[in-house]
Amino acid sequence: MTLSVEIDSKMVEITVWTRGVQLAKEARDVATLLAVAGSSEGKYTQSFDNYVDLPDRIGVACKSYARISPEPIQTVYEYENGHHDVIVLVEETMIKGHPYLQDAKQDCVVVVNSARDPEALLKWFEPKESLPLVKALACIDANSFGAGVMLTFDGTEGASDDTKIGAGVGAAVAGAAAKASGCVTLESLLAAADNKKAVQQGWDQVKVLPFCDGKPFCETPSDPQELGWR
Amino acid sequence: MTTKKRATGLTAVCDAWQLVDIDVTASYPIRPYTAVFADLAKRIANGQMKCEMVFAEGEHGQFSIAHGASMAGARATTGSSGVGLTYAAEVYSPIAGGRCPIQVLVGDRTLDPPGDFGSEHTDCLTMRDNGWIFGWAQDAQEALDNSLMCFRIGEDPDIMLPQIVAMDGYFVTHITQDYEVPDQDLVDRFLPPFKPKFRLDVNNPVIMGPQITPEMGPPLEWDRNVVMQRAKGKIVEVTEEFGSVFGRHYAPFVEEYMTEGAEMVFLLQGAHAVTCKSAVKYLREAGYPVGMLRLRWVRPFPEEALQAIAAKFKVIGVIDTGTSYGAAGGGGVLLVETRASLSETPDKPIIQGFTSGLGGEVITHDEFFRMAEMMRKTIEAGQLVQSSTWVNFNDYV
Amino acid sequence: MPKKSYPEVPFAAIVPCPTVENDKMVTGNWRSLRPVVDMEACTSCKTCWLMCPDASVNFDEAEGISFNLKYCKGCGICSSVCPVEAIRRVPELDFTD
Amino acid sequence: MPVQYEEIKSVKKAPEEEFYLPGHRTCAGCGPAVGYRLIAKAAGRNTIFLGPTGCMYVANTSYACGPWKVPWTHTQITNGGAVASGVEVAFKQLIKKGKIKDEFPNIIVMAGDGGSIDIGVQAASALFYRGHDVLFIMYDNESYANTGIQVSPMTPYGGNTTFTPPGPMIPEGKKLFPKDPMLIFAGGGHPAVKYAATASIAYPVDLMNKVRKGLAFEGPAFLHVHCPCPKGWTYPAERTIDLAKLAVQTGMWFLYELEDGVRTWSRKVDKLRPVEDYLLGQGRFTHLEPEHVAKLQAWVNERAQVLGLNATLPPVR
Repeated sequence: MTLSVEIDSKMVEITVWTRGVQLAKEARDVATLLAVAGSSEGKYTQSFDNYVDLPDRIGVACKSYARISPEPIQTVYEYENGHHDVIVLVEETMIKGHPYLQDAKQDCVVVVNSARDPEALLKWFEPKESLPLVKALACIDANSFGAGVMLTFDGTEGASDDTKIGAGVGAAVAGAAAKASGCVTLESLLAAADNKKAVQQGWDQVKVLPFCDGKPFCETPSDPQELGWR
Repeated sequence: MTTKKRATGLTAVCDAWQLVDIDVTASYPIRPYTAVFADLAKRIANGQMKCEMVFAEGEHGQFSIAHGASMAGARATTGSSGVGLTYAAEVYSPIAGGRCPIQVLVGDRTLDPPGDFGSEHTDCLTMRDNGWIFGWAQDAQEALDNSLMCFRIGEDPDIMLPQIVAMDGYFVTHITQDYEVPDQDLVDRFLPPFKPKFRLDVNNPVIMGPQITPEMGPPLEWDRNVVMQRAKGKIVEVTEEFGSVFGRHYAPFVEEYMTEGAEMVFLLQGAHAVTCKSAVKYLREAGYPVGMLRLRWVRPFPEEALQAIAAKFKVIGVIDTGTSYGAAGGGGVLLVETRASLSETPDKPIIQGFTSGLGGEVITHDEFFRMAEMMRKTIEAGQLVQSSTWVNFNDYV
Repeated sequence: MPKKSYPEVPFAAIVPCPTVENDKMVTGNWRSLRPVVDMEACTSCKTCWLMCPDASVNFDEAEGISFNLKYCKGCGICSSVCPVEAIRRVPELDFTD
Repeated sequence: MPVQYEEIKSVKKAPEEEFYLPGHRTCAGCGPAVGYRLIAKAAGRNTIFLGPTGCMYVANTSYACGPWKVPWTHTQITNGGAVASGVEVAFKQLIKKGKIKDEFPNIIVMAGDGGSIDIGVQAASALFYRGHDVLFIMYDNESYANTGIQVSPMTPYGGNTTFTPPGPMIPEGKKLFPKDPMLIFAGGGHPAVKYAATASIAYPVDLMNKVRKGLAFEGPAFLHVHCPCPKGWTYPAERTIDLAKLAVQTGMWFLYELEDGVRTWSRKVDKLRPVEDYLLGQGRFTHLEPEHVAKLQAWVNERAQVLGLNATLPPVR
């Protein structure tokens, strides 16, 4: 038997996809920043690397997770996100050949670190049958904000991370993810990140392509908050 | 023609290994099991045995060499005692999980400190939970017979698990006893050649022991668990067949001695059962309604066999010749396992714990007498006077 | 919550060796830069073929060098060991396949 | 009498057949994977590999699969030498007894630096002492890489690992100098070892021939193979071969063979390049101060002299 209860029904699950080693720190930073920002807003949060993807290898797909909930989190030790509200791809080619839309929630938002137009990325979405779940695709060219990629083993394998959080491309990606999804406010994110300028740029310059029934709208609204997401 | 022989339990197991034509074995000296390899080396030197005896760099190496040999398709053995057995701790699980049916001879010994050569069951019992079939022999004959039975059980295609043939250090490893060495014909009839399910073979290449994902772990562990349970049936079958082939009949799991009309019984394993039987005879004459149960296997633990007979008795006095510091009940592993086995048995007897024979000391007749008197007091009180007693330390008679 | 399901795991997790490729670990989607060979410049020295950690550079006497994109992780070793710089690395999203 | 083996003459003449196939979870640009492929190629079909725990176990066999066309088994990181000994004696005995019809195979242990010279040293030494007909290969990526880059005895002086982070109190990161496995295993202390060599993935033909030579020798042989690790050493993946070559050019790696204790240099080196050329571009050395670089240079120069390399050495500044 099982109890028909909803567990963590209000929890927002953010899944950040990255390439092992090269961009692991940046993905972890995105998750950490969003969780820290959420905490400062009085919410309950968690963030961690997906243990099953470890040890990470250069180039392999890896995930970092953040969870933000207005209520205490019950599934503290469910070590993989199973219902993604926000899907972040820290490197643009992740969009090709990875099942990031699997287990996505209805009205999820996909955020990609790419200089390309969102429309140009649509054809790669995987798996295709999950497209109707997507509420918006957002692109941010985080690499162009002068935020250097941080290469460090700090924070891997459960160690503490004494390297600056949000000094690399992760800061701009987090800014873009926050704006496109509304999961945290700009103010709390700015307070959390080391490179505040990059957060601001990510927030300001994210290109959001809203979806309806699995197809993109023709026009991009000036303010993505109008999407009414949460 | 069986041959009658007078030698120690170590030589008896060496006889078994010769009869089953082991291919590879690995030696390392530690008292008291060492002499099996002195015997074996002589037999190799004089051409009696054709097997490769590798001088291992330690017990970890011994077990690993046997593991490698088994993966290559050889019938492989090794042996150890005391801290040697715990030094090899890492590789028990890989061997059992890799389903390599190697055989390990154990002449048990106390764990350090202090450096005590004496017999104790703690060393081997510390390693009990990895999926090895094992039990204690009470004498040289049973050591030889258990070795043969273990090969047959462990190498069965439905089982494929490693085995430990344990015997009490000094008592069985060093005191010569009369026993029979069976005929080669009979052994060949009883034990077919070892046929591994998979081996390292360039014509049928396989990958052994790959890394797995978390969800592959539970099914593999479930499998090991199922096989360990299945081994109980195999033990019954093989013990019976052993009796019909060799004419020596063992109880598959629990030997009963003078349990007819007994209200209280000692429950123990290994060599001390020999003295215990003698003590029981004297106690019976003195009017104590006492008998003895002897465990032949500790893994798999014969809970069903105990459950089937337990209700006959008012008290079972479990004698642990080993320690499990801080264990429930204040006794050793056998006490915990016996209580767990009988916890749901209707009309179960009171289960009383004794710790005795530590550090290689013999359990004397007098100690058995005192344990019997403590059990009598339990019957009289209708309940335990104390959960367990370290004989000579906190006796209450 | 659906009951957890477990895969069939073979005896002691022993699996047969692959014969051509290990298709249980396809790594082509690790690649962010794709190697592209300039056949004009290529001298067929086979250095890239021999140095590929993923055995994903194919060589054929008639066809010359080609890449096994099902497994190529895009590490770029082939490009860096090429003595005549005949192998370029092109962003993966520039390709439609 | 020199040992007979089929020599590989050039890159072009390298055997076509692959025994280390595409499809494994090693890093993009993994040096040990390059090594594995070359070694498997050279060894050929009649080969059994033993893989002590390390990257070349975990990354290659993720998950419940592996890239080898020939038999492979895991061993613990501790016991590659011991399990290989068991495999070897089993084959000899089973063949002698007629229980199997196999041709005696090439038995190769592919152990990392930890599984060879650190936690695996006891089993390896015992294998060499007992003279088993096994080729023990130490693929050296100079750290415990599988667990996320921790210091090993082979991590160079000054190497930054997660266990040797540089800081004001320990500016150089790793303070210790590495072990010398060639001396330990093949420096005369294991008389059964008649052949040992160092090799590098940057010199693939040399490496493959050393594999064949090691296998051709009766009894144990030892091969110490330098395999740069882009993750652990922190450099762009495409530079793996480049760095392996630089290591040889700077004397951070020496290429030689020991046959019956006699040293033969595998490449003629007239002049060593300064160690800086090797250190630059590796993230693990970026924190080093000139005094630390000088210490490394002095160490290289001393080793070159002790080993008898006849080459011009860079000045120690």
